Amino acid sequence: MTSPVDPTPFEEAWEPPSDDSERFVVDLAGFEGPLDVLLELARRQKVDLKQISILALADQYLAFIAEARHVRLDIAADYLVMAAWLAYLKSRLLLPPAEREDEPSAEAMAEALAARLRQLEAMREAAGRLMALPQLGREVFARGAPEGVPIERAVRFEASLFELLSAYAEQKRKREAHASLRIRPPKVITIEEAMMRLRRLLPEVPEWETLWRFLPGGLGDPALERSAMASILVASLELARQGSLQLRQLAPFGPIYVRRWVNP
Amino acid sequence: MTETARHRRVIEALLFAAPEPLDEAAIQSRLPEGVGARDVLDALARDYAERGVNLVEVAGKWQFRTAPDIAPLLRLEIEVRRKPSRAALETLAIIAYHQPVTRAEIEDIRGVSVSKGTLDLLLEAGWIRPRGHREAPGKPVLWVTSEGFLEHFGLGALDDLPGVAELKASGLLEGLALPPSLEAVAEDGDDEPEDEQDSEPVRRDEAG
Amino acid sequence: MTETARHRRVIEALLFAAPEPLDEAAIQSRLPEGVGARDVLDALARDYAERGVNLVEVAGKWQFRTAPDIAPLLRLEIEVRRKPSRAALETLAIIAYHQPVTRAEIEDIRGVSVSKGTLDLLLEAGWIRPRGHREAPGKPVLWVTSEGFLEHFGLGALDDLPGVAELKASGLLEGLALPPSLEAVAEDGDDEPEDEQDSEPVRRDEAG
Repeated sequence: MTSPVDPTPFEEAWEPPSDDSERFVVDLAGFEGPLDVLLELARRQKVDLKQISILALADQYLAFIAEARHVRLDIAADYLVMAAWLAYLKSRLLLPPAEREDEPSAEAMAEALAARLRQLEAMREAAGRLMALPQLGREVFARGAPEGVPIERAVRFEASLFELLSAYAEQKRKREAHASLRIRPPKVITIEEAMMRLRRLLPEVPEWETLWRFLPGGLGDPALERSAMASILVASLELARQGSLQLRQLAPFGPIYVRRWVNP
Repeated sequence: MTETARHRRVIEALLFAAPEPLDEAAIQSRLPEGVGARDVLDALARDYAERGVNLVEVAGKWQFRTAPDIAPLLRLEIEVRRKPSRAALETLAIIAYHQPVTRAEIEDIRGVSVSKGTLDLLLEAGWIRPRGHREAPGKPVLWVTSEGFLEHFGLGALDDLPGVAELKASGLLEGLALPPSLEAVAEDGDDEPEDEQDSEPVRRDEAG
Repeated sequence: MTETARHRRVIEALLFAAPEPLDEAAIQSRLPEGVGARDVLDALARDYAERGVNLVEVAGKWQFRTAPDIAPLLRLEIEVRRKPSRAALETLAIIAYHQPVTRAEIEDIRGVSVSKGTLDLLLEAGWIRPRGHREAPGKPVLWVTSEGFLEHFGLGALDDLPGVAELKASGLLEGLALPPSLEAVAEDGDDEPEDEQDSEPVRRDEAG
């Protein structure tokens, strides 16, 4: 037998996959793939697939492919892959079993192939039986001109408790969102408050004292503290203008000193 | 089976499957010579005389038709499940929590007008019912939830509705977080109710 | 006329008039309480068993259809439809008997790639539909037969597929037999005949 596993023709036979995948399928004179060929060969043996000799089948397949390649070289790769596999299986079946653990035994491989063939054959028969059923529009017919039946829809409303509660919560939330908002007046120390504080404390301060000592203590909030500083400065300027106190600063950005008005 | 019965079966099937009424000539063409179409048709018409379907001749053509006395009974009921609209659910929730409550009161709470369709839908669903009138000008109807409401939502009693505190605890009622410089002003109530976009909740549902 | 005959007439008319097969629930909705739809349907099916039109159960629903044995006499009326290809028929059978099944699994059984056209044809005929994905790399689509398949082939349910019980009993529908492992050849090293792609014919289709 000429070796069908000669690598060179395989490369010739290899075609890149194309969009038209049917082309690979119907290549071999109407056969649909290597399993189809094997099944047909098995059928010619006229024995039950359960008793089929895979060895004989392999021989027939290899011969069949070899012949097919005489006719045309561009045999679809599927068929050649199967040929290679069968040649390999055949050699394993004929040679004494090698000690190999990484691979199923030759008998198991042969049985797997036989099982595949049985499975395909079963589906083929099933397809036949399916098509033998009377089909609607071919063998049997439904009424040609049905009058039709008016359909009434009874609506049944459904909602979960969760949806109900969410709806309630949502509308409450919506109302809050829709409510008008107003800007909260910021907390500040007013200039009036600062002036009152300075007036109250100044009589007890005859000598120069830093202005910041008149800040109210324990304000905490830095924003409030800043407003107190601003107000006390403005208040001190106002009181100086009125002649109630004197101010002095020894250097730019230096501390500001204050004392009760003393006639020079 | 007799020859006659066999012919009858074929013509029966033919008339049944035909998309249009068939005239005698068409039927005769399916019968062997010597068998009269008229005889077969008459026999078939007799077979079907008492049934729910009759074989009738109209304008010289033959066809099966449902018996005229049954026609009014021919309809199918199909149950369609549908979700109530958002507006309907909100209205239902307000009735559940504030009952008994008038429509005007529901509108006050929702801040939008409540369409008649919304209340109709809730009535149809069997979740609310009217119960008496408020002693006020116009004697407005008071709405309460029905037995059907408790059943549908799996509540033993109205007390089983979670309270507002529970809703808050479950996170359902979390208000909007306002910045500290802003505060909500309590509404005096009669802000003009914006016209409800969802005044036809049922329609909306169908569109969806 | 007895009550029973009356019910039978209504259901008979309903089934005649309906353009689609009707399920038992629809039929039950037209019967008073205490009258079982199944009983009425069984009685009707018996009435029509010998006639040119039969009452049959397809896809769990009920419909009047012409008797299959009359087919040769009705054939003239048929518009000739193209018979599906062998590939399409085998693919359909594999989906019907092995469902749910992925395209790769169909290819494993047939030993050739399944062209997109084949599945498209079956989809277009309304005989198959995708249903979910196999939890496997690539999440391949799972194919099952549709109601239209049962209706077209006059099957009441999937259990009525011809020979399905025997096939199940023989184990031919259980898990797929392993395809011959082609890597075994490649592993041998010295005469590596095929390209990487060749060893997985399943892939080829997807590449195209």
